[in-house]
Amino acid sequence: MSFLKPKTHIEQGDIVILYLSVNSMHAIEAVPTIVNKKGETIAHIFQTPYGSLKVQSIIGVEYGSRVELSKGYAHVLQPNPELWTQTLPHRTQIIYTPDISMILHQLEVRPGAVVVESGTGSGSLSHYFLRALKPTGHLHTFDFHEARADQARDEFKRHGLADFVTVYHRDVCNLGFTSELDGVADAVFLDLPAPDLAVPHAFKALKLSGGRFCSFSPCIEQSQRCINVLTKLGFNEICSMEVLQQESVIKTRSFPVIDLEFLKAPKSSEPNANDDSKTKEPKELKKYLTSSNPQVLPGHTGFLTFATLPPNVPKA
Amino acid sequence: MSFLKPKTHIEQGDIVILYLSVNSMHAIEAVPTIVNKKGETIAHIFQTPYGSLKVQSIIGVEYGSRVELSKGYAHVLQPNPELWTQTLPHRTQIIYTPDISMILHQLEVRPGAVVVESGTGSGSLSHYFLRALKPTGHLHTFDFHEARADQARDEFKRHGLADFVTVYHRDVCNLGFTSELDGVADAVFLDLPAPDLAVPHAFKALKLSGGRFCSFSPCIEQSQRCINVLTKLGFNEICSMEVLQQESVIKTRSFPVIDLEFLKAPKSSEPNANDDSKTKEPKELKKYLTSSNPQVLPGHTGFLTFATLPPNVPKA
Amino acid sequence: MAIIQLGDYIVIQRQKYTKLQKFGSLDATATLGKEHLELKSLLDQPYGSTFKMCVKESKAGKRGAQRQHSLELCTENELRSIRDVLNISSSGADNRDISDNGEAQSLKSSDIEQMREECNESSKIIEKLVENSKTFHNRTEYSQDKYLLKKEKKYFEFVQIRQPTIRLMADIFHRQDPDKIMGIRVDTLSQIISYSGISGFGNYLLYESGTNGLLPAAMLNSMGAGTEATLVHMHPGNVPQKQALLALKLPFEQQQRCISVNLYSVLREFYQGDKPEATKSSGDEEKVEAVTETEVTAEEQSEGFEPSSKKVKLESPNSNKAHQRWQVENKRAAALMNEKFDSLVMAAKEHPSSILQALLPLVKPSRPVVIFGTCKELLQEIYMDLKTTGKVTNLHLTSNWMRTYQILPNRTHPEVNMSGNSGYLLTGYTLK
Amino acid sequence: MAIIQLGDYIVIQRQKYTKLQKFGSLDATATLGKEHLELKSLLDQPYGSTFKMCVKESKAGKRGAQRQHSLELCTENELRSIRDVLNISSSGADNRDISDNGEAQSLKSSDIEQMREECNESSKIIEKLVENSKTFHNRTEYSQDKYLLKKEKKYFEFVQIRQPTIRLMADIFHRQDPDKIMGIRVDTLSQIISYSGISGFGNYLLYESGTNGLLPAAMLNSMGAGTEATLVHMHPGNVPQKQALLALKLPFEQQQRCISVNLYSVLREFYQGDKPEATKSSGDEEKVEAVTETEVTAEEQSEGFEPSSKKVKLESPNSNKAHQRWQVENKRAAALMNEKFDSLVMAAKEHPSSILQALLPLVKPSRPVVIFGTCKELLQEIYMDLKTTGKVTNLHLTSNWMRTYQILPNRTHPEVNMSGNSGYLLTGYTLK
Repeated sequence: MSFLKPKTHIEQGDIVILYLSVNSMHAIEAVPTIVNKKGETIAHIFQTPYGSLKVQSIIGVEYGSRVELSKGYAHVLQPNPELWTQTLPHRTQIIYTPDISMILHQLEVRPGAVVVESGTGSGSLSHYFLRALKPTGHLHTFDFHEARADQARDEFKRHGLADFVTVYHRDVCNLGFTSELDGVADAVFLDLPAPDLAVPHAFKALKLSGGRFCSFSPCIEQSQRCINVLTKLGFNEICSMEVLQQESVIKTRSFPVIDLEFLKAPKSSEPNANDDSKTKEPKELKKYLTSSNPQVLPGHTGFLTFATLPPNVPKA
Repeated sequence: MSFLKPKTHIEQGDIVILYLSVNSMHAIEAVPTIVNKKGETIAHIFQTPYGSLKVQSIIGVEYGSRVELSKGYAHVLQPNPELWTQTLPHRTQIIYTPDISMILHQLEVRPGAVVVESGTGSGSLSHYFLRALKPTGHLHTFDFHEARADQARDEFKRHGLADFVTVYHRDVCNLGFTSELDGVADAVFLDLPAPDLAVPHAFKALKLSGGRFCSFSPCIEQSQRCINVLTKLGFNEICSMEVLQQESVIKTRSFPVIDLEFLKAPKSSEPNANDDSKTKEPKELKKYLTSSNPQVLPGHTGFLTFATLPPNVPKA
Repeated sequence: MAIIQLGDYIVIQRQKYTKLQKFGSLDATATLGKEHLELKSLLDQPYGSTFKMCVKESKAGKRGAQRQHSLELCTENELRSIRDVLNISSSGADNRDISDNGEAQSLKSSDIEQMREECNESSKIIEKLVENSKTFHNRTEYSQDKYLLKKEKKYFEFVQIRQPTIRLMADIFHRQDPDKIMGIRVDTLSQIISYSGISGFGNYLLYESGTNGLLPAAMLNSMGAGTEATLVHMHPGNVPQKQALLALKLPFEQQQRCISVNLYSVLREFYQGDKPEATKSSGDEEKVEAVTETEVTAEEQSEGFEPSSKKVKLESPNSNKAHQRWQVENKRAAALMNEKFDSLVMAAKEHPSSILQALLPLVKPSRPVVIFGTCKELLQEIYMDLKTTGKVTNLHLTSNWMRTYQILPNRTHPEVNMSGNSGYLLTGYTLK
Repeated sequence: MAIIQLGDYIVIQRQKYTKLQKFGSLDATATLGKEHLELKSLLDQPYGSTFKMCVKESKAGKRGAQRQHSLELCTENELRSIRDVLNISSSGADNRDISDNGEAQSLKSSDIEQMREECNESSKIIEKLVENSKTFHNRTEYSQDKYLLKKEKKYFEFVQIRQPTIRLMADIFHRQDPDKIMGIRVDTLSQIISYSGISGFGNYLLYESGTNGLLPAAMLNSMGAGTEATLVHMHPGNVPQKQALLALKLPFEQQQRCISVNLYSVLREFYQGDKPEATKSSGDEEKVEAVTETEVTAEEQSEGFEPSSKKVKLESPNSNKAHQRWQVENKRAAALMNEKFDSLVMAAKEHPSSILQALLPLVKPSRPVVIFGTCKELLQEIYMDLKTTGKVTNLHLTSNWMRTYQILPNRTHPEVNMSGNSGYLLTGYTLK
């Protein structure tokens, strides 16, 4: 239930982020026991490179606390959509915070908004939509893969978000977003292999007073076809972009400063104190606080295509 | 004649770069007189924001020298392809050093290489090809615009490069690179609205022992069609990329450091020396040597598509 | 659809150009380049409406004519593609035979100026220009389109009136003068909202030294109407910049949940407020003027230093008498500071270290901290400091690369220019 | 086409993987992952030829079988698309019904391993894998392609032998270990060549503290065969790194125009060489070993400090007797230093300031200076120094963003990963 609002202490059933390092975080469920493959109920022990954690021990602990592991320690953090996208079980390729942030901003999602999303996928974006629109809005999220829809529905429930979301198992390209959703949406988001097929359904789902549209697609041809349909249906403010986040690697670097001046003077002129003293002198080092890019950066996530459905476009 | 090789002093007829500042450079011809619009021969005076330059005065001066203007000074630099691309008369959109450098590298142009280029355009890339392939190679450059071809031919002559280049006025998409060039090229470069139409001609022009190919195009569809034809004709190592150069703006910035600690102590406890002294104290400033991007960066120049024609591909 | 009312901020859009404007009175005019628009006919029309600019008079100005227009509500049918109207058919295959010698247009500029005064419709003006162009029909279709777009932009006679949103204002502010919003680009703004976790639940702390109100407005927008979230908005000046906040026209209860306070003043209240202390309510506190909700421009916010108390004492001699609005706000803020916050956002023009040192203890454990800055070197230093003290974990210093694309049939490519600076974000989570 | 000869460096290419290898003797083998290739059949074949890997024996190793292969020259006809051979037709519309439970392949890994030893042809192995996959025919065409590419990569049995060029080596070095070439990425390398103006005319000065020979090789390559250009290549170690230079197999006259000298030694020669001085040819100079043209690995180059003279004295007691190769090279270099250079390129692992101070006076006026560095902060400092002294103008500090694209029908997008570091270039022109 730890996704609903900020809370201070871990309660049983919370999802908790066990933070070991920037590159090692795990989402664990704060339950004292689990059922193993043989069907036996056993104590919930979580293994980490720094030793094991008896999960029961963290229940009641304050979020942000340090917890001891058998060979080290970790911190327990309250989950939120950012930490969740970094730890969630991947059922599909997911969208990350930089793109998601732009999607929320461009779709103008705020408390009270009604958002239609397809597909649900691993639910990373859904969690963001839910944070942004609760407690007064609603998310309608669709996936054509039945198991994924079921998993997502279950997850939202365990996260305390069930009141604000409806999960549908449905092929929206062919069947649309159900007629109940005609004209209810402030915003529609598509992450589909053929977004152009779903644009007419998005058009129907948006309010008569207008709304915002977004499609995320890895390939430029998907955006091209999508824009083609958007234009025909009377969308405007059509805009495509990509957002790539770069992380800076910060470290202190030292550089030897070499002396070349002494070469101008003949050695013989300083018979004693020359060479040996030079080589024995400690190397002069200059220190710099530096930042640089990591060796590998994300070069592409997807193209974001945004559009506005203006008010009062007749929906035939 | 100042493009052939490094030289130390300005001779009559040289193109000279008059360097005023990073954003203000001019290519001028070192001739004492010019003919004005009325057909009269007059002294060659060059006007700058820092006053005028009597061009005769720079003849015989060493490159790199400071020359006086009536209201300031400038430096005279020997031109080279980098400075030339920044000062040349634009007859078309031109390609700049970052893309050009990649083109030369990928086309493996070195002295002795035979290169076929279309279109000549403003000749910015041609100057780079010529620097890289002279004194033992040759550039065949084509433009479908007659005036541009003539201007380029004249320019190469005045720049002392005529021995290494042949300029053609020809529509290569429809007519090809002339049969004399069949099988002579180490590398072919295309900058055309429809590069796919010229790829079969590039195929013919390349040596039987193979060679490298490059097409520069602003739009992705041009690259897509080009790659389609390249693949059909048996080219391999097909690779598309973009290169964007970012300049760093370097400056020293100062930041006020504000004191908030004093707010913890009640004012009354230090009746005399408190507020007035605070406000009279010089603000503490911390200085940083910083670098940042300029507000606007080049976001796109073009897509570079490279390919290899492997050896011994039968040319039908 | 909401209705345009007096006192509203409105967004005026002419093609891709947008502008934020206060519709303060019935004689208000808006200026778009050389065009001056009388706004009175907007009253009581729905947001989203399009109006036609009708020339009323034209005065010679330094850089060409300045025109005064009235606005007439128009129908969707009036908005149609210039290309359809002109019905251009013949186009050359490429531009090989075109030499641009500046003599392609046979109309003189005085002719064009006169036509413009006589004729309201850009399509007619453009039609004339095309008729009188010697080269238009030899240009490629692409080149014709470019020409028409350029001319359309110049002569386009319609404006749309839209209701301000964070999205529209972020674009306007960044385009007009990024410095006035500390260079916070749209991608960065969107990430500040994400990383700080602003939502309908929780109490949030913001320090900003001047973003035209964009940052508090974006946060308040994400907190939502009718929710329990509260924002303490600290600023270094006498009065907070609130333009974007006012433009959102939020419900009163929501506005009330933005507590704007002076950094120095509220810290003193927080550190010393509950102590019985003789000099407390006299002396230095009055220097902060009451927060007014009238329009505040960027210039009114001072430079990040506590204003000297002397001057203000002269200005407000009666300040001892009653609790002023700013005192009430300080007390509300201090109460929340004692409870601690669910997130901290900072966007300082000053060196952020001492401010962070003062505000970080006010954040609960396991809560996000987001520090925006334009100077990477400063944030590197703070990164190292925080890493050393271990008070904040999961530290990341990031910036963004954002490119927009032109996607058109056979002409798809990234836009030729892009914004070079997104600013930098230092993010992390507090520990117990 | 050139012929593969003993002693050559060769580039071995297996699909997209490339490797630089010395073909030093007839029993030389090359290692590509778990595959060991006997090179002897390459002798006297033309560069560009493709060879088939034929398994000779297979040994169990720690991480699976290690296989020894002989190479057989093969014809173009043997190289054909795996897809054509397998002739796949049925593919699903999307992956909705595929659940990846790891049981899709019914062949065991031991079956596959055995098949591999018995069968040279990857197409046959893949055919079997496809036959025994339960899900292959339900996958989308895209997904099938991905599967085939992955398998093809694993079992592909052809290698092509190519002649090393700067382009191929720059790719190999950067992919294998960017640190060994100081992180000089291909775009940056190409720009170093442009900005420094290297061509068939002029005398050039390079200081580099270790790029596996890539930087001097690229410069020499651009200087060309049979031209008058000369390069003085200064390095901080006992012997220069020359691998890339040797791999190019340049004509002798061209190799002679690369004068590789130790930085300290040549500066002493330059400062003091013409003075009649008793101790000159004895003492510290001998420490630098003769430059040998055998293979030099990165490790052999020392850390950027003048080696102590004592050790070397013991090693070369007879060094007074004759002018050694390094002394001749120092004299040739010093003569050029007196004439001054047409350009300066630096790529230092050390702090570049003192080196620049020593080398900048050796450059003629109006000539390019190009300083490569991996640390922006250092170059910023030099930028400011040069700006202040005014010795170099038109200063620019740049870096690059380079993205490669996947361009395929309906699947066009930038590659998902890109290299994050291009390094930085500080460029400018000397003034008189």
